[in-house]
Amino acid sequence: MMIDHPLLGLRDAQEFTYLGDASLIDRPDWQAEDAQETFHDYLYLRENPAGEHRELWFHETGDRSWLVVTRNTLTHEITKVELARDVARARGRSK
Amino acid sequence: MNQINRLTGGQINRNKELNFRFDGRSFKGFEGDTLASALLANGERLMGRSFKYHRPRGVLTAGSEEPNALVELRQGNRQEPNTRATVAELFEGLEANAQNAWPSLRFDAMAVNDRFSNFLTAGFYYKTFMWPKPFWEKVYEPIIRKAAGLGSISFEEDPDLYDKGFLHCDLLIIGAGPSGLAAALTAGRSGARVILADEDFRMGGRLNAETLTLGDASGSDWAAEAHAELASLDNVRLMTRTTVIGAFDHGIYGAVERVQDHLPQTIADKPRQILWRIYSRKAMLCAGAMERPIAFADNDRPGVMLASAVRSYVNRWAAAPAQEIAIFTNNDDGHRTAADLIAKGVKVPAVIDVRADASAVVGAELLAGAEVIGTEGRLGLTSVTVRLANGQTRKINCGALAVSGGWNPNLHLTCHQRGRPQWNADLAGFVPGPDLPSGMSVAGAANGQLSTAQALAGGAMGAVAALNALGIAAKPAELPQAEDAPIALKPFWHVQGGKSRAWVDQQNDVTVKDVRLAHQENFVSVEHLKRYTTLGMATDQGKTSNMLGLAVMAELTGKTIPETGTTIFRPPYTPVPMGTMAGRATGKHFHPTRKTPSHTWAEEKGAVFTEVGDWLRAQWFPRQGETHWRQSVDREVLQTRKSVGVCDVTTLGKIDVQGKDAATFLNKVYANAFAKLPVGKVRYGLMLREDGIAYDDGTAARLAEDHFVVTTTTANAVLAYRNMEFARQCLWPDLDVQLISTTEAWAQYAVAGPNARRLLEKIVDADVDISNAGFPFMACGEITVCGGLRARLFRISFSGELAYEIAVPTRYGDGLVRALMEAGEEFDVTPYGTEALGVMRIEKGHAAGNELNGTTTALNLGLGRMVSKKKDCIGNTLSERSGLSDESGLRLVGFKPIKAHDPVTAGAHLMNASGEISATTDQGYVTSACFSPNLGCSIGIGFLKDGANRLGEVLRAANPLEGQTVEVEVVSAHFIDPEGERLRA
Amino acid sequence: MAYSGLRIIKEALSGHKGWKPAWRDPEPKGQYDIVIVGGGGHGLATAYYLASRYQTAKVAVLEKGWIGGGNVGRNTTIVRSNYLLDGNQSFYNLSLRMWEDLEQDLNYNAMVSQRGILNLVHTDAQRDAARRRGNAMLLAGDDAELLDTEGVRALYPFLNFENARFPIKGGLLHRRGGTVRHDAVAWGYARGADRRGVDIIQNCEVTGFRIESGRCLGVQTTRGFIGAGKVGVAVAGSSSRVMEKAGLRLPLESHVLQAFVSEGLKPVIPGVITYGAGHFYCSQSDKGGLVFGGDIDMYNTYAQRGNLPVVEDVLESGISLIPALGRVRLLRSWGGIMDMSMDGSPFIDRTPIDGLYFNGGWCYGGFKATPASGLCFAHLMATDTPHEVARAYRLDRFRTGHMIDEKGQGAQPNLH
Amino acid sequence: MHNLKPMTALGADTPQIDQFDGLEISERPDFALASLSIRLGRDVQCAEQAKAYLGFDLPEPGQGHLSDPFSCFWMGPVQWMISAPHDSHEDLAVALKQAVGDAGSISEQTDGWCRFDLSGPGLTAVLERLCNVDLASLASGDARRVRLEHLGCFVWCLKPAEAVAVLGPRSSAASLHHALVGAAKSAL
Repeated sequence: MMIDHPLLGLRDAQEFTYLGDASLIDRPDWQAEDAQETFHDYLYLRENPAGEHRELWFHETGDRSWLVVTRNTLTHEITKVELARDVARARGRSK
Repeated sequence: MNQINRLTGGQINRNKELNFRFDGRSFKGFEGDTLASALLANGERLMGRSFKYHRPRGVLTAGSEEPNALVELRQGNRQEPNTRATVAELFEGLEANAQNAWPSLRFDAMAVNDRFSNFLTAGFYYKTFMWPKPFWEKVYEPIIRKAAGLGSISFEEDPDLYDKGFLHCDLLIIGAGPSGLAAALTAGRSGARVILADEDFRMGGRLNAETLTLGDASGSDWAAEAHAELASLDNVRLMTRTTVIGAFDHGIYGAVERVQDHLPQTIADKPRQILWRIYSRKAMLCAGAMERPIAFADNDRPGVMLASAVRSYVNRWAAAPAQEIAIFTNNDDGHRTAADLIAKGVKVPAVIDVRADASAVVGAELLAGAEVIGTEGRLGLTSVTVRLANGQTRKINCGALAVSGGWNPNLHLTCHQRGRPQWNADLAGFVPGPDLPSGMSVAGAANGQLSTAQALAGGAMGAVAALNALGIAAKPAELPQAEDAPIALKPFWHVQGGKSRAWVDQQNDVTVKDVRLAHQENFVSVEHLKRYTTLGMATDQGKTSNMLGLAVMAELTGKTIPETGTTIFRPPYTPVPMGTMAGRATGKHFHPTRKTPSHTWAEEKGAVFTEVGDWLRAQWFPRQGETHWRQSVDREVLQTRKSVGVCDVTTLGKIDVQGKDAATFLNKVYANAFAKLPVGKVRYGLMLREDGIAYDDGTAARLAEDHFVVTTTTANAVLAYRNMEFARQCLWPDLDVQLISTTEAWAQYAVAGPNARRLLEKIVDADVDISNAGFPFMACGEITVCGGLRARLFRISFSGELAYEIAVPTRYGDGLVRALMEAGEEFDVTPYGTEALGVMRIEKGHAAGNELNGTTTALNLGLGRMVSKKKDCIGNTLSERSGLSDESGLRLVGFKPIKAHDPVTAGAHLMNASGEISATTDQGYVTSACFSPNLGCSIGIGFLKDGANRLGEVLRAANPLEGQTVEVEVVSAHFIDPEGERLRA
Repeated sequence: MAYSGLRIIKEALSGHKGWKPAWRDPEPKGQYDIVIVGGGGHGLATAYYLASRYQTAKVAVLEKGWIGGGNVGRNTTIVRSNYLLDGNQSFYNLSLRMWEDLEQDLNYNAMVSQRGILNLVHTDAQRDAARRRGNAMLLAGDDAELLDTEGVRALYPFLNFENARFPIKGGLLHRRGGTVRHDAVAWGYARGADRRGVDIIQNCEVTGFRIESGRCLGVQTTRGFIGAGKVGVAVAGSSSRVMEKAGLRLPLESHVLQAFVSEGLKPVIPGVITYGAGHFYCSQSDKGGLVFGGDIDMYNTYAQRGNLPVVEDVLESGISLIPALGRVRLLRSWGGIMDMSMDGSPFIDRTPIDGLYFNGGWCYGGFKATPASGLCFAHLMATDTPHEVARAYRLDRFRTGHMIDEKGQGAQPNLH
Repeated sequence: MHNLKPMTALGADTPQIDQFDGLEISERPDFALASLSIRLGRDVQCAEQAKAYLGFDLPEPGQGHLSDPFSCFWMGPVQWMISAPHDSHEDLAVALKQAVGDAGSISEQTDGWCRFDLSGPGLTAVLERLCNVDLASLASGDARRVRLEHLGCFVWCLKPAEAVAVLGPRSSAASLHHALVGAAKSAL
């Protein structure tokens, strides 16, 4: 597979380490009443769609960026690649 | 007997005669021959035996799709089973043997199976061999396994090298037949980066095998000219002997180049083959088509061949399969064969054409509307029996029968990403479907464009389209006049009502009868058919048989072929040596070897090394007279605890953490608190996974307000760094933190023992105060040593002794260890390896990899209090789940044998002092154990249910695996200096 | 009709006219007591045991394609019971014992071949772990032997002992482990179930569940609605897709595991061997092909195909372990979609919806579990109580922190 | 001056040089390295201070800069590797830190890496047997992080199509060197 790195262009997926569902960015609030429940769902009940999937890849033997890759799990077609840090900020993870 | 069937002409070099041996007999051939063509030229039709019935077999094809002519090529450690004689290039001294035949190819005892074929029908083995029960493994299976299989291996290590490589191009063209060459000329002239790959050693594809002309040149001459022009363009890379084996995601193709298989001897340091990974922006599949056979009674005799193969042998290799060759066809292609044979002076006794309206053939008798219903000849064809249109039968003498059942496009690579082919009625075959791998287009015969003119045009236009899509201007190469015959074919698959078996899959001995039985037993889905009968499962992957099988099944179900199913293919296109897929990363070079800064010095000292991940670390340093490793290790431990020892701990991961939020950040990735760690201090830290399980521990040293150096375990250096980057980029993206690994940049040594300080005082520069007051336990600092060299000093201890870790830039690591040893002489300093390190940490009750095994929590490790509940950190929430916070759960404790000489063994399971020893009574397990020279007995640490409350209890450590059960006392895991006075000394 | 050597002779002499279909192709009925979704090994086994051991009258197996086309038809055929943790031991112990009696039970030769499985160790820490595992196996009533280097050499003299990056320091031998002819397992169970009245319905895809007031009443399919007292889902890699139709999310991901077969060879590998320093395990089929595999491709996928890096990784390991295979040719590769769970262990459990049951999360260990999985799932559905050896396989175990994590990798499915 | 003798990554006193028909592979211990990362929100200030010290702008992603005494290549988002002659700049990290102050984070990387320079007409043929970098696409100074011999290495273009520096993890220098030499023997 080839991943179109936002900064470096097409890179071989072999340079990356796969983590999975991009919703792992949305780490819950540890002080919430139902923290155990929300952390359970956050960690264990991940998206596993047959189709478009937003997922985290780490450019480990590359520039060490975490990326959010939108990829179709039926065809492997990649339609979008973002820097995970930007996504995290967009999802309100800034301090 | 020398090349009795060699004809005139052909693309062989008659000035270069080559000697070779097959099945123990000597022959001669010419440069440019394949093993198959040379054998045919010598009048040899028998080349192999079939898998199941051991039927005599000759070549069916002239290419890589060959199911029958499989041989063992070369000898000794280069012996190569299942090599297709049809693609093995002849070289001087080539030696090949028949396989799956005993005692000899001509007389094969196992051919007796053929007599019992009626009992050995499809899937018979599923219905028997069940009684008596033990007999399957003991009797039946060994016999079956011995009989099964094809070639054999030498069991010696393959001496050859295999390379990997990476290529980049705008357009990859797969196949150098008419369409591929036209595409390459078009793209090459446009200036695009082009790769043209073909599995043959001569480019041109069918152009080399046919007598067709392109313009006023012969097909092969035109191909040679095209090749020459392409070779002159440096934007075009020509790759002959290169098979594109697979189409992978996003334009990546795998290709195998056979660099030296055609050479008598391999050249030193050069690879036998190269696995290329080709990164293409666009790709064109121009792989042509394969002719398919027709099934009829005894259609598997040596001499029964595909018509196109007969033309290849006669035209390209000037080798006649026989003196008299009859033809059996359902299309005009068969007639072309007759013309070529006659032109070469080969006698054609008859053209048997199933089409009643077939047009006459010049120079040969046409039997229109006739069918072949049988063949004769034990080791080779002598005659065929024909049922004429009028129902009469006639015997026709011939040494070969050229069979043409139509053509199947070579669409294999279009299926590698699960693309589905489409039915094309004109060809009565499958053509590539719409769901091609992204970036791929198909041209020429592979796309159902069977005439030469169509192939040329398809290639040129295809290249233009592909390049234009890339924004590269291109215009189609001007193309010569070429044959443009329409497809004239009557779908015809197998001759009905033949008396004996008609073969569908020749290698696996699957006959029409077997397909019938599969249907009768409801194995009608194509996949069931394949799996039940093994149709298409042979080394040719059904290239010549799948369609036929489908067609027969379709007849039986009354459905159309496309309704019955499609044939879909998976990589590799043709079988690939496992060594080629492995490349160079094998043996000693399977993984890179990481050496510590003291490696050279340790070698001088005669150290014994051990693998720790990819690192090589000194395990112990034997001294004169020490005959057993325990002597060395015990000495290293005792000497260190008595005086001082030095150990290379460079392998620990080191991560530089900087930024004004560095402390806040560490507070989140460590379970324990770091915010208030003063500058100049080190703190032990425990890292949890988000699921609350402890996964790594180490230290963090605060060199400045905004600068920490974090250490991880050797094993988790990469993982911890990755997780910290995840936390930094994805969880807390606006903390001011910067990370970078410095593991390799610093050589780090532990200096441990009562005399550690006195030793170091001789190394660190005068202005550095390392007195207990000036540099107390858990202090750290950036200092200078040996007269001004920048260094880092940490007062931390894994051994439990007064200890420091000292780091200098790696290039000085060798110098430093020598300096430490020299300075330590007066204290009788000892280097110690990983064994002594392990012993001392077990004596001290420190957890390591065996304890941090991915299933244990801080609570289990006895570090429950470390997990701060006052802050958010990775893992703390889920660590509180009931299943992980059981107060009477596993706890880390120590074990001492009741009988001093009993061994405590890692991996033993803990059982109560009395009662049953079983999984249900399991109390825990020993994780680490060693002989403690300080306690004079074997000790261990491990996890015990409610361990904290069971100190003093006597248990049994059960190790049935090695037949030992020993009584142990539960003790604190801190065997030595539990109050930690030594490390603060 | 019963299969036997005599029968074969009789048929051979009478033109094989007597062989009956191995299973019927019935039209789906409107209502069944129990409907099993998924005609793979586990689904067919469940149906077989429901009919043979739990006397369930009306059972149907619904398969979207052809039976045995899932992982039971695309695996490396290994059976074993070499587990470490409580939750798994007794289950796989039962499964292996069931394999040992399977052929006589089914009257179908699935070629259960206990050729022995050898897990190599290359470091002291690996040996410690192997010892703990081996002892766990013995304590649970399975077999295990700890071999040293010479013990390994005696069994596999052609391994790389001299020139290895990671020397072989021994291995854990599990003699009762081995291989089984995978397709035959599906066919044997299908035939056995069919003979006991189970309707096996191929080309029948489940498109939805009819759920009313918290109870599952049946399934919508491409061949119409089929009512059921109880519905059991055993669809491996498709688990998330199917259960999603019932509004359920599962703690698992779908990943592709590639497997490989070489050209046919005269006998090379006597048993099953797994490399401890890389991703490679290998056995040899009765037909002569080396059957081998390694690690999954690491990314979520439903495409039954993999990519080059994993192939290269597997072969690097393979040739490093067995240098004599260098000139042997890789013939074919394929991919199966694995239902990789969050702790590497499976689920056999009720769901929050009455009458809807789930069997999945088998990762790439589903094949060896087939008999016990079928029996335990049948037991659960027939009695509404978990089978005693499958109690730990609960869907809610992550809520309570009762993971069954043999590899200690945590909530990272692609690492199990 | 301290009294410790340095050792090359290949474990010798002097750097290794290998000659092939069309390629020279030379070990280069004579460079000091330091990483520079811009602190959060300090981009402008840090870039300016770095430029003041280095004499050139910090390069764009994937690119680099070659000059005397300082050269540089982009390593990752807001992170660069700075290189300078070891003899004159052994304390590069310290000097850089003084230059950028608290606007940037500096880490000494000198001995984290071993460096082999490959130069000669045979470069393309050798490199294509080693890693997936498309040499034709590299301009002077460009750097790519690649997998080479299973190692994360930088391929740093010193002269388009003719010369590159390969930086790999120092502890694996022998393995990396073996791979480079093996590829050269194989391809040339």
